[in-house]
Amino acid sequence: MIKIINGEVYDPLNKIAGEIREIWVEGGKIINPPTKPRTPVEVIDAAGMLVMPGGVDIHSHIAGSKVNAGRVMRPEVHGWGEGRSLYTAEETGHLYARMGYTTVMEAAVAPLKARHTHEELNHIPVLDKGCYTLMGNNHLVLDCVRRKDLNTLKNVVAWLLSASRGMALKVVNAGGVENWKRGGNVRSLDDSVVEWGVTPREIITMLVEANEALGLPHSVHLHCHNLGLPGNYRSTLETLQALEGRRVHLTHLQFYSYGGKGQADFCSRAQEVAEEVNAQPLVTVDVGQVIFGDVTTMTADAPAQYGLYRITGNRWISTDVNMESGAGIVPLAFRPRSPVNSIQWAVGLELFLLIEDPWRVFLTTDHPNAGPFTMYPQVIKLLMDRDYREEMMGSLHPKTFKRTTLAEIRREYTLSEIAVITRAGPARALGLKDKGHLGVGADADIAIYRKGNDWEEVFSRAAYVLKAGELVIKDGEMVRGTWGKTFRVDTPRDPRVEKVVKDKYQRWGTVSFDNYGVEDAYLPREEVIRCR
Amino acid sequence: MRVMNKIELTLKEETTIPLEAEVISPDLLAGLRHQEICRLPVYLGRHKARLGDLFSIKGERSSQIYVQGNLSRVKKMGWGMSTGRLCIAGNGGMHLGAGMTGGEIVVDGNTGDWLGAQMQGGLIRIRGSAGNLVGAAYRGNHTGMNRGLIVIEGNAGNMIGEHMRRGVIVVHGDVGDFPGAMMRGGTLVLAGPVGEGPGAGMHRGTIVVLGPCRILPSFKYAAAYKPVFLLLLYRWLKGQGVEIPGDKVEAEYRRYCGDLAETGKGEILLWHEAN
Amino acid sequence: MRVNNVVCMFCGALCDDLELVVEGDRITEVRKGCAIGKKKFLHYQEPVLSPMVDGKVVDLEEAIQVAVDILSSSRYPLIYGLSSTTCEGQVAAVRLAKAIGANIDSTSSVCHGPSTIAKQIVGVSTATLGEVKNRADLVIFWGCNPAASHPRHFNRYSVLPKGQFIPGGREGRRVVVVDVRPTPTARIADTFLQVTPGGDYEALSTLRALLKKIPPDREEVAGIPLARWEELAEACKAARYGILFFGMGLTMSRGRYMNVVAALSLVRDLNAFTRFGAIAMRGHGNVTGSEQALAWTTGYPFAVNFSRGTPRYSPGEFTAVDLLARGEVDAVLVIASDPAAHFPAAAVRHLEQVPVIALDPHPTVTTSVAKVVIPCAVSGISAAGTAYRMDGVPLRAKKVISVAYPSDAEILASISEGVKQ
Amino acid sequence: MQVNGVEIVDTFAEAFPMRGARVLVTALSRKWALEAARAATGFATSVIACGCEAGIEEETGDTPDGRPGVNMLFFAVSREELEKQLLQRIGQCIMTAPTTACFNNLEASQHIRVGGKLRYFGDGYQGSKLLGDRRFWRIPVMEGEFLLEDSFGVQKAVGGGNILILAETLEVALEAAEKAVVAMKQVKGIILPFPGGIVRSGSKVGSRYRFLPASTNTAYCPTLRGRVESELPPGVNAVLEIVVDGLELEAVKEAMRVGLLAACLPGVKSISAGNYGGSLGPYHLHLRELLG
Repeated sequence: MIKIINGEVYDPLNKIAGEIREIWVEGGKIINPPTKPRTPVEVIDAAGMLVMPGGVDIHSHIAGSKVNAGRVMRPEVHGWGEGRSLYTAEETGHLYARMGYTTVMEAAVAPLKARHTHEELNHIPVLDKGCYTLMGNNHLVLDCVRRKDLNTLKNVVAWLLSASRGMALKVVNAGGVENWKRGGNVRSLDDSVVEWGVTPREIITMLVEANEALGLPHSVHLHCHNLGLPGNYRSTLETLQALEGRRVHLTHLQFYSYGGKGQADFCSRAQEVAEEVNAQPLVTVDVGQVIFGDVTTMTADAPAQYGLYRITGNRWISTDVNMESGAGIVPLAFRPRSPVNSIQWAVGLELFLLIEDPWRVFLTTDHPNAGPFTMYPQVIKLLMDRDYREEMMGSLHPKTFKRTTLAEIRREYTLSEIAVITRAGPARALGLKDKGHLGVGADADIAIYRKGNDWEEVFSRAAYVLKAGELVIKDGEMVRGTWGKTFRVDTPRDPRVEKVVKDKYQRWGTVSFDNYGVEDAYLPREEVIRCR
Repeated sequence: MRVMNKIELTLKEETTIPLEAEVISPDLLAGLRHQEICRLPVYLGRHKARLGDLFSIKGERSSQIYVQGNLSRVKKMGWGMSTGRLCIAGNGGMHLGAGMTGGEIVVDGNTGDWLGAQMQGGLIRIRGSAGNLVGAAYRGNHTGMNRGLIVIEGNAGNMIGEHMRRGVIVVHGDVGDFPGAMMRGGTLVLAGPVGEGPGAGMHRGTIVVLGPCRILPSFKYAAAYKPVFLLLLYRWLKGQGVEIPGDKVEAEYRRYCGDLAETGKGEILLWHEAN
Repeated sequence: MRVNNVVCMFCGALCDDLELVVEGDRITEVRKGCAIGKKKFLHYQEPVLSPMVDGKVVDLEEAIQVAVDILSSSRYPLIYGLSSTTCEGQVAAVRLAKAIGANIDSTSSVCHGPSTIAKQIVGVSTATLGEVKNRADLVIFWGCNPAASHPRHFNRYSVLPKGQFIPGGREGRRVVVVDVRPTPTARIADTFLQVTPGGDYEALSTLRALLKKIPPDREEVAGIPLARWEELAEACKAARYGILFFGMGLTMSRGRYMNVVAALSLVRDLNAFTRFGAIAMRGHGNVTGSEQALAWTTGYPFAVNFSRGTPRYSPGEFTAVDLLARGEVDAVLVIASDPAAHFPAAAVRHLEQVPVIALDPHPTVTTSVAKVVIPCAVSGISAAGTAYRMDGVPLRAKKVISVAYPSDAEILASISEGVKQ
Repeated sequence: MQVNGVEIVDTFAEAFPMRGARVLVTALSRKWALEAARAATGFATSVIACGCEAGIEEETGDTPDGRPGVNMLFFAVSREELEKQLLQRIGQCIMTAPTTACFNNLEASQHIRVGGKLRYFGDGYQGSKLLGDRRFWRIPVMEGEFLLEDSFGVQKAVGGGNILILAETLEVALEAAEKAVVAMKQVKGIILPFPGGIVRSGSKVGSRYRFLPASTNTAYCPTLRGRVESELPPGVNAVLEIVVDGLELEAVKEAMRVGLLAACLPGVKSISAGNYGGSLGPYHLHLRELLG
């Protein structure tokens, strides 16, 4: 039994903002203060410290085939020294934990390679995790969309989530990756997907309908088309309008809020995008904040990555995954002296600051795409400390401030708002009821930070981190290795869907249908979220 | 206190287990007293040891370092050095002078792979032969040697100057396959016979070939001429103590452009009598 | 009892549709597998080895203890092999390597290590084998011979199957084979180009120049008339979806990783015209998995050294063949491979001089020179676990029968425990 | 004060700061190095209308490529102007001349980029080479390659050193000036920018025309004696001037000194120097002190 005393507690879900509260922990959960403790009480004195729920990352690339392919391709960035952007499974767990993060979602998994993702997730210490199943280019999905068969689609989604042991439904460049396998892409919601006669609009809207009909805890996690292209704010707005106010999560929105036609007139349209998000109360987003330095871009949006390779001439990995998906990896450097890069940096901050409801905008860097997750504390400082923000703006390309509104924004985040965008908000959006807060019954994932003047320092190394009630980090150092659990959803489905699926896999797949789904052996510590 | 003008290190016992001794570098030793030098950490296989355990050491506080013994298993000497002089009486191991930015390394014998890898300045002179990947980039990097001069009086292995960006490498003896592979710039002077595929995948840079060699099909013959640049280069080399035989100085060279599978901005200058 | 959909871990094609008939602890029948797979399932199902130290039979605990002693007193140990074990075994090997500050390397260093180095220079455009089946209308086999090494490859993935967008199957594809000799694979080719030994780099680089419309000034490249290379370059550009399978004919011949750099660059360049991918024809059952497991545990794919605590990567320096040939290591733990049979003479000589611990289910040349022999269960027969197909698709290999000996993973965990004490 | 019976006027030459560069041109033969050098330093007598003042300093065998070479000095009023002039002159006169190469031959803390800009003539086919700390460009041309150093050292220099030879006759004045030129050319680090080193049309600051900033030096024009306030002693019927620019003040002084001594021939009445009353330049080179 552990008692945390004297700390300033920030628990936005329970409307606690900086009050000194006691928190009691037993059996991995937060409990009511006992009248008479049955077991010895370990006391953590958090005087002069901030007590928050453990951090929850809604979108990061930490495990699986493309993360590993990135590691293999770039031996130069995970040695020692500057510019690290890729970590081993073990480092991933430790580095997240020392920042007080305890739950992280791997954001893209092709079902065919889901076994790989789970195998790696099992080697990440401390963290609870889950993964999102890619469906926007899946042939089973495209087939249902073509036939406008929502009922089968629901069952297919449920089956894919089960087979891949996924946590949520992910869509990446719906239809675009399928077209890429013929050398193309999609540029608008109404472009045609070759051979299928469907459009991205139909794929996205039907998948959102299916997701909601199934009552999945998280909304569709949507990576739109035209990633990173000038002028793409139009397709972002178009996508939001097409969904007519339904629940959806737009991921790394920063990469979709650009104006202009090319490099020369590249500019921010974060204001328009933020307004649309503000107007649609069921929409949540994460930002994908750019961090200056060396990164490794990796996404299932394979055609976008080919474009990036053509621009940079850097190494390029592309993998087509049959019937399901693709992936691309390209190393990249974000430079403060580059006008485009510094505008991208500013766009991310604009979104944070212009989207009014912190419960709907979450802190991510789309690790390791826009920056490594280890830089979250710097982003927190940028949001909380306007002087620091302006100091950093001073080092950027001067064009940045003519083409963004960042310089005019005075808002600073409060600690409560930071607690929302880094834990309470993502947990709520994921439907993780026991995460992101410190109410009785919540998982005892608790981050305790020593107060200080420099917010980056404060959030870089937690003074204490409890994971499932166990002390894992003390003064920023690992004191105990633990293994977290894997979340997955389970939703009822018509058993007849298996026949449909099996038939397709036997014809067009290359592994036996029985060997396709991820076995229970790969989820030794799972928590199943049951729907309906 | 008597200040000696050099530090002498003698390997006590030859080792088959690799010894990693990046501390043998003028930058570090120049400021240290004898006792401190003896206590510097080295790694013998998986065990940490002290420099004094493996070497008998004379002298202190000097940037002139003399190392003796068969050091072919001693890796990383002169790693990143920026100043001073490191003389090796014998063979040197892998990664010698890798990443160095200045100063001079002289080796009487042979050295291992990765000599002067990612070097950024200074001079390395090898009386014997060197291994593979001289002046190359470490895996995953796209910039190898980026300034400085490496002179090898004996032979050199495969892939010398791989991903080289700037600087000059001169090899008097034979070289192995793919010298100047994926070069981004800089100059290789190969005085002896050359293995397969010189300049494979090169983007820019110059490979001067004085011995026999086969040119890849993705290089195209341009012209026979007397490049003024070579006169300049050879004279500059002479100033660094590197002699190129007179018949190759005032001579005609055949220029091949390549690698045309890449940008085609590189060149091989082949001495007209070489083939 | 029948067991269906069994994964065959004997080659990188990882066929997963085998049907076994198991009677008690014996496999009595194998259906659907190729001849090699069938033979191996029947032949290797039980270890014929006993735990041995210095040629004398001992009990398992003693063999493990001697292994622990050797590794504990070693100053520069090497852990090598990994390609025929499961990822669980590979991860356990990495844990041991970390615990004892060892070098760890896989058979990649004598097969597709150069391919990985090339990936680190160029990247790679690739695809799963299902894309080959469903889309590839041009299939090139370069320096590989799946007809002999991956007997069901043609059937399941690359040549014969009817694909989603290749309804005609074999008729819908053009098959090109490039090799230095007319292999059995060449016999099924529509076009066979017999290149001169050592001519691969020239040929690939010529194709790249041809894509840029810069024909070389010669009539023949690598022993083939230029016109035929021109024809191949045009065919590549005209394909809807092309695939280049490459094997040890590229990676282990003169030029090594430069050959693969040229191949991967060619494939990358072709994406300016059409879609094109490359797939390394990985040989051993889970050699792909060794690259994966090492990458997520150490960050590096092979040739990793832990002698200073943190993992370091340097092919040529920490690769098994080189460590042995230079005579640097003083103890070797071999898992699921047979270096004494396959390594160059200089490396084998050193292997014979240092204490070798061999984990293997069956006798090999290596077990015959080993000081300590520890028999283990056979991955994919008597031990379950993950294996990665040559295209990176992971599958779960089954345990279909029980044997007396533990899996590689369990033995390695015991040794790790031992050295920690 | 007199030298060989020639009066040395107690006055001073008023020199002013310029920016100078030393450029070395080499070629296959002496002939082509000289051709190129002459062209590059042509039409460079006065910054008033030529943009720069330039001349051949010396021929040399000590060149980076071992071929015959010619050192040239270039002087302009600012670094920017010097850069413009070098770009034009090297581009038009040296790059164009067969077999030449062109090197910086002045160690200095400041540099101007010449090769770094002229390289674009190579239309993307140029290549750069770094040897030690020096960067060179190889620009493909029809006869092979033009090798050109990336940047050239620039230092503060001195322009406008001069002597005026006041003689009884034009013949004497010319002979004295020619002798002075021969002597002065032995000094390193200077050039005499005018044709043959000699200028007859000395100038003063200003004119009666608004558009003209300089005009003929009326005080020294013998034909105007009587119409203007003349500086010419009686018996002087011809005046010639030698202008000297140098990289260092000392070299200018030395050149003036040897020139002055060599010019003291019979028939020369006096040696003077041009100045503007001390208001234009910071360097006052007193003739008598030079001999001092």
